[in-house]
Amino acid sequence: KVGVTPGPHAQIMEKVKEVAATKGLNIDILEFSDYVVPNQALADGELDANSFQHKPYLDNQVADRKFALVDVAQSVNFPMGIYSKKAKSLAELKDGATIAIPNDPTNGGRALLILADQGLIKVNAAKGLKIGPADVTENPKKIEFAELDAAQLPRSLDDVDAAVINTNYAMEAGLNPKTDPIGKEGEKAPYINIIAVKAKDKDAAWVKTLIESYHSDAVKSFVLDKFKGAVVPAW
Amino acid sequence: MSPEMLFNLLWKSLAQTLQMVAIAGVIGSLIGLPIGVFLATSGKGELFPAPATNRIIGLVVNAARSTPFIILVVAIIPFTRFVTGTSIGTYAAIVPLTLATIPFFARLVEASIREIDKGLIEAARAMGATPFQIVWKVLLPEARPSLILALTMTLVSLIGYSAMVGAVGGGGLGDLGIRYGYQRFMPEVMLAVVVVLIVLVQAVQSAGDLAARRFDRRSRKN
Amino acid sequence: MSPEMLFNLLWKSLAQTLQMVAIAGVIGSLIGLPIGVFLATSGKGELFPAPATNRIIGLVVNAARSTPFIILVVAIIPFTRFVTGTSIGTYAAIVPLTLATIPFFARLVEASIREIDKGLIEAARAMGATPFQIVWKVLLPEARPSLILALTMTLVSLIGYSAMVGAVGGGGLGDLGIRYGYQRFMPEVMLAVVVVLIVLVQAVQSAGDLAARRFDRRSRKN
Amino acid sequence: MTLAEAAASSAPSLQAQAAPMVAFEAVTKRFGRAADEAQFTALDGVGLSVSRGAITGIIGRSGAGKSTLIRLVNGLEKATSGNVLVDGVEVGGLSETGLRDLRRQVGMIFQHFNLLSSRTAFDNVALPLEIAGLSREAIRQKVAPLLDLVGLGDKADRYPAELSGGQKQRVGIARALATSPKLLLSDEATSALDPETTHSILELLKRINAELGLTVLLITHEMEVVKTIATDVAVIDRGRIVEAGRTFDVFTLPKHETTRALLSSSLGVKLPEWVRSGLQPQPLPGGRVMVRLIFFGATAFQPLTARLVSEIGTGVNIMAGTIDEIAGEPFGSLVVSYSSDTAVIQRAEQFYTETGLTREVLGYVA
Amino acid sequence: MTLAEAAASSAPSLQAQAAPMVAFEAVTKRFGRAADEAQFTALDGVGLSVSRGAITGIIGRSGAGKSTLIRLVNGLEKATSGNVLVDGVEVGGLSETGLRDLRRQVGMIFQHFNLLSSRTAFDNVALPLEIAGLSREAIRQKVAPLLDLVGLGDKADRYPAELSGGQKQRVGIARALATSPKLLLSDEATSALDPETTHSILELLKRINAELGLTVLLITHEMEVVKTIATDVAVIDRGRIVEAGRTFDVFTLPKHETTRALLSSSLGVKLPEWVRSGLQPQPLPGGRVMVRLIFFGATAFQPLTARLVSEIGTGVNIMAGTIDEIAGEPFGSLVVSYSSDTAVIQRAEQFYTETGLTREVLGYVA
Ligand SMILES: Nc1ncnc2c1ncn2[C@@H]1O[C@H](COP(=O)(O)OP(=O)(O)OP(=O)(O)O)[C@@H](O)[C@H]1O
Ligand SMILES: Nc1ncnc2c1ncn2[C@@H]1O[C@H](COP(=O)(O)OP(=O)(O)OP(=O)(O)O)[C@@H](O)[C@H]1O
Ligand SMILES: [Mg+2]
Ligand SMILES: [Mg+2]
Repeated sequence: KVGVTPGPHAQIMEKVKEVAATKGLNIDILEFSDYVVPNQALADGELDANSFQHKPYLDNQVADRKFALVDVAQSVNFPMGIYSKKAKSLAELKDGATIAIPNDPTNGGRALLILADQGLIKVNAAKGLKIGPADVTENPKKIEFAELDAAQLPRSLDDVDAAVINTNYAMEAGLNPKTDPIGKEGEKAPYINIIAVKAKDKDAAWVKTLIESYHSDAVKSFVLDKFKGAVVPAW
Repeated sequence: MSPEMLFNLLWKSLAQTLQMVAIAGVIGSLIGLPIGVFLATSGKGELFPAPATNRIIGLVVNAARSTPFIILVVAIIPFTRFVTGTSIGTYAAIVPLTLATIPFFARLVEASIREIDKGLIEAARAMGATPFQIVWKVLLPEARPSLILALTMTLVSLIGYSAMVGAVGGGGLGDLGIRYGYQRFMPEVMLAVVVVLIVLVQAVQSAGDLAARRFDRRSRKN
Repeated sequence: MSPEMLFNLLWKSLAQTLQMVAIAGVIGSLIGLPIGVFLATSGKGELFPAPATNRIIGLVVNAARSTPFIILVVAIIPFTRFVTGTSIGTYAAIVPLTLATIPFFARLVEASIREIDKGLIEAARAMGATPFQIVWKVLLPEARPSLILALTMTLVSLIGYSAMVGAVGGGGLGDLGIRYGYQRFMPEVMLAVVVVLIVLVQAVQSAGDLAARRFDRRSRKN
Repeated sequence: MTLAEAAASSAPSLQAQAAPMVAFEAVTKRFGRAADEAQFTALDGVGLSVSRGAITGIIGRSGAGKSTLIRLVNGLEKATSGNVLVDGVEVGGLSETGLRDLRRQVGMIFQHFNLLSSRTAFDNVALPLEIAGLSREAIRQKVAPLLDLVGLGDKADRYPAELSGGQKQRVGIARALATSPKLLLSDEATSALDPETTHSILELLKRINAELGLTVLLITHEMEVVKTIATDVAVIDRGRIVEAGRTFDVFTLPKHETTRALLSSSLGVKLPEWVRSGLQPQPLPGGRVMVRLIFFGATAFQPLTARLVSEIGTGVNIMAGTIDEIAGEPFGSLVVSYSSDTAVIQRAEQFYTETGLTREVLGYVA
Repeated sequence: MTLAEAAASSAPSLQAQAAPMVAFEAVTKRFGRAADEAQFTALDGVGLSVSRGAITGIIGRSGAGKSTLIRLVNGLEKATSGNVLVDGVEVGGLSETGLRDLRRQVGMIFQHFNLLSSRTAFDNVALPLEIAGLSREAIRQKVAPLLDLVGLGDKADRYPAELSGGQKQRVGIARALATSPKLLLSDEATSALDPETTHSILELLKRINAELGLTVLLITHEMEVVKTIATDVAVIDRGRIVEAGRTFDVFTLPKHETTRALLSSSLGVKLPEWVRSGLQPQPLPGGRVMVRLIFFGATAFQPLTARLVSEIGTGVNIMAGTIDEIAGEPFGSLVVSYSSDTAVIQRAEQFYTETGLTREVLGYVA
């Protein structure tokens, strides 16, 4: 049983399932439209693995909720980009501009870090990745943050000056992740998604098969073909 | 997405929705009914006064109604696992749905029961009816049309609520619409889901209206 | 989180919730009321029969009620932008909230109006009252206690719904609880939010109960 | 004759004569769906015409169709077949607007009051005036005196739940009269009232009838009420009008079985149960005959008694006698018994013929 | 005397004598909150005792407090002060369970019927039996004949909305009798019924009273009903019992103003309005006095008339006379007028004293 979130994670896992089947591993996919429940369910033994989060988020959850979970493999990366319908570049952003960011804690923090990377703001480094608008220490342009549902971001472009959007949502909303963004996430970003399992299952045989299936060429070509760069295989 | 796949998805989700709504609806209203009746009849100076208990139950009902659904879902995970053996999937989703149905239906029942002509309760009391008999033989039958409408209202709301159980992998039509239509930007799925939902809700509503009318003996006159 | 920060957050969210609930509640029920009255009175053989229109309005109401809230939010973005100039933020959230309130309240109003003694409508008709006068002078005043309870029910449900407007940055208590308390795992925030919500709902409910009782002139007898 | 049984088929001829306020023409009313086995015929070919300015009592057994009948007049019930004309206008053919105009001129007192629980006594009476669009001030000036008239001046601010049954009924009466209707439909308006209050309400109706020409259609179970106030009366039995005419005529000489049954306890002279139960339908040898005599006009029965005794002989026993008044007309009735001997009976009959006295043989006793 | 005005303060002494079925002891009932200005005193120090097996009529003006009074008996209303004893038990002091036991032995007919709209006529009558826990079969065997008795055998499957006012009332009557209660509280049970149906219902009550010793407390506005069925009567006026006693006594010689007012239209002999209105309180020179004579027993008034004429002279004019029956006891009444000359009046008075006749001066005419 593998827990995923709706969208690319689910779609990729469906492909993985096909591959795994040929290797004698049956995968049961469960979709959760929530970021907490899949870890909880995994820790409780109701799932055997999940694939929806990146490493920093897992670490965070493990620290907060004392889950005995470990990551066993990297899966894919969802680069984020800054999009705008009003400004051609970041420099064009006016003082007091509104920027929309995702309202889930990891993507929200990630978006802020991107903005910090681009020099628009400074954030409290001590807080690491788990930051929110409240942790912005310097905001020379007096930017306002609008925290929205990740899938809602592309839909809000008419109402904000810019939005930090996960590439998959941007693409599915008809944006071009190659040409449209006025700012992109640095390559070094640590937000590569992972496959997590219970600590005790770390070395189980089925985990190996799962990873093999995930890291297969069939899946890779599916990802590249399907998401055209919005989702990048991390292997 | 191929029409066939869409159809399969719709079919499966419809089945899940029906399952969730039916089970949560039945259990939730069976539990909500007595609570609603109690709320309506146990106030000060009412049929069987127990103002303190009334206040407490009212508070619990309000508490259950105030808690955002998703928080409720997570808060009761241990309970859900105790009941269904798991905390994820369609069955598990039924538990928080039922828990959300209970206070909702209870409040509607309360309002229905309050509308009953006090003279009828008095007549039953004058016959020496026990509070239980009054509930069973007077309040519930007399409020039947209005209770049926309350149940209809609850089922429709439940269909709406069931769209939120995606958090625990409950599935169902609403979740399908959100996952595909909203998050994957597939308007055709969204549309298909909404159409099926409208048909479903319309069916529930029509059945409810019809039943309510059938049981309404108060038509005319003098 | 420092208590002071928590307090500020709570305060701001409470203000947002109150704003959303108040505006959506007032506008939604003002529009829902006539729709509900119409649904209750325009059936076949009713006060002012218009079965076709009745069917259509009923369908629209059902459609609005069937659509999962988040899908509704997305579907009406253009309309929201037209009304409030933006599709995000607290004000923008009020539009879908209002739209969700209308059919909900309308159905409750319909049920309330249906409960009114037919003899009273007949008496008014015998006086030569126009349908409008019947609604205004008989149906609404006679249903007042029950309408107040319906409004209470609607406001409480609205508070629940308002937890879902985080998607469009609406803010409010429910969203605060979900984002900080739940997703960022701050149990103290969650608890604080739930407590404030319970107090809020309890206040609405008590006020509603009290008002309903105050306006109920049907107490005893004979 | 102010009230006539308009024959089910030949009704139109009547209309031309008098333009009655209300006319029923071959009206049938069935309840239940047409296809239904359980369909019930509440009114069956009713023909009846109510004159302008008349007070017409409608009497009949419980369930006979009285309420149904008057509910047809203001269109609360639709006739299954036949016509109901009010002021010459077919009610069934009226549009909603037309019906509304009609109804504003027709007051109705309901058997079950139908007061709004959310309005005080005052506001309940004010309702039809509000509907008619009167100003606040005008309403106050109409309602207050009306409440006083029905004896509820001190209960103006009370809600129906705080009123006794009779008080509620009086609010209903005041409400029906508030708009000064030209026609009043009254369904057992005094059944919950004590005799004294009933009397004052009837006086009120009589006065309005006399002063403003109000036409009243009045259902009641109290024959006393009919006698006091009704100029005409119609008797309905199982959905049919079985007798109709001037109250005086119907009450003094009821023709139909049902009328007699209804009147039996309230005819001018009552015989106690123990006398009535001893009556036999056939003469008994050596027994006596019991006869009720009716004479009209405002005279005491003394002279009649004297003459009767002198005609028939001292064997005459006077059982009871009284002078009564029906719809304002006095009449006397006298119950006497005398030998059922053929000779005696012949003498008596001759006396009746000579004097034009109406006599009814009640029965025979030993 | 089967019914007594238990003085507000000295009631206890009565209890010892007879163990009445119902006893009110200085009962006061106020509506509205104690602190409230608008508080209304519906009953004010009522003392009354109802004997076992008696049928007691309660009469009074609309709003006098009748309904409130009988609602105290089965605890639907709580007395503000004073005691209500049923079968020796203080109702106000009963627990819910005790009250329930009491109520199962007390039937009640409501002024407004209070039928369940969701139950057919049959099922409405069955309700108290279901509550008493009878089996389905036993219920059927009780309900069907009861419905027949009240003339609704063919309406068993109808819902209240499909019944006429009187039919609903009869369902209420059948329902109250279903459990064969030992005490029946009846609030205007026949007000919506025609005289004939009323008569049959009263006969039914009388029979149950005679056969099973049912005690009946009966509110009515129809004096005819009281006369026919009530052994005792209590008159209530503005919350106080102003007169109580055997029906025959109260009706033949009413003492209180209110009683007279209520009875005026239904006393044995009625004078037409035109006679009554001409009556003056003071003798007129050369005028006449009008007197009502009451004599008891089952005799015709013939001999009396003859003797009266021979005593007073031919100037006696007999206005009306009848033989009536109150609670089964016959009595005659005769209205006569004669010269208001002192000599004539003296002769007449002497005659009354000798013969023990009761006379009431109605007034004087020219
Ligand atoms: N809840 C109440 N609040 C205030 N006053 C009340 C209330 N209930 C009854 N009353 C008053 O008490 C008085 C007695 O009422 P009750 O119903 O006993 O009268 P009743 O004798 O039965 O009259 P009726 O013959 O008209 O039925 C009335 O004047 C009524 O207005
Ligand atoms: N909706 C209905 N469905 C079936 N039968 C009905 C309906 N309404 C009335 N009836 C029947 O029609 C008959 C006449 O009813 P209606 O109310 O006119 O009687 P009524 O003469 O006013 O009697 P009452 O004096 O008892 O009020 C009754 O036998 C009643 O049962
Ligand atoms: Mg009727
Ligand atoms: Mg009463």
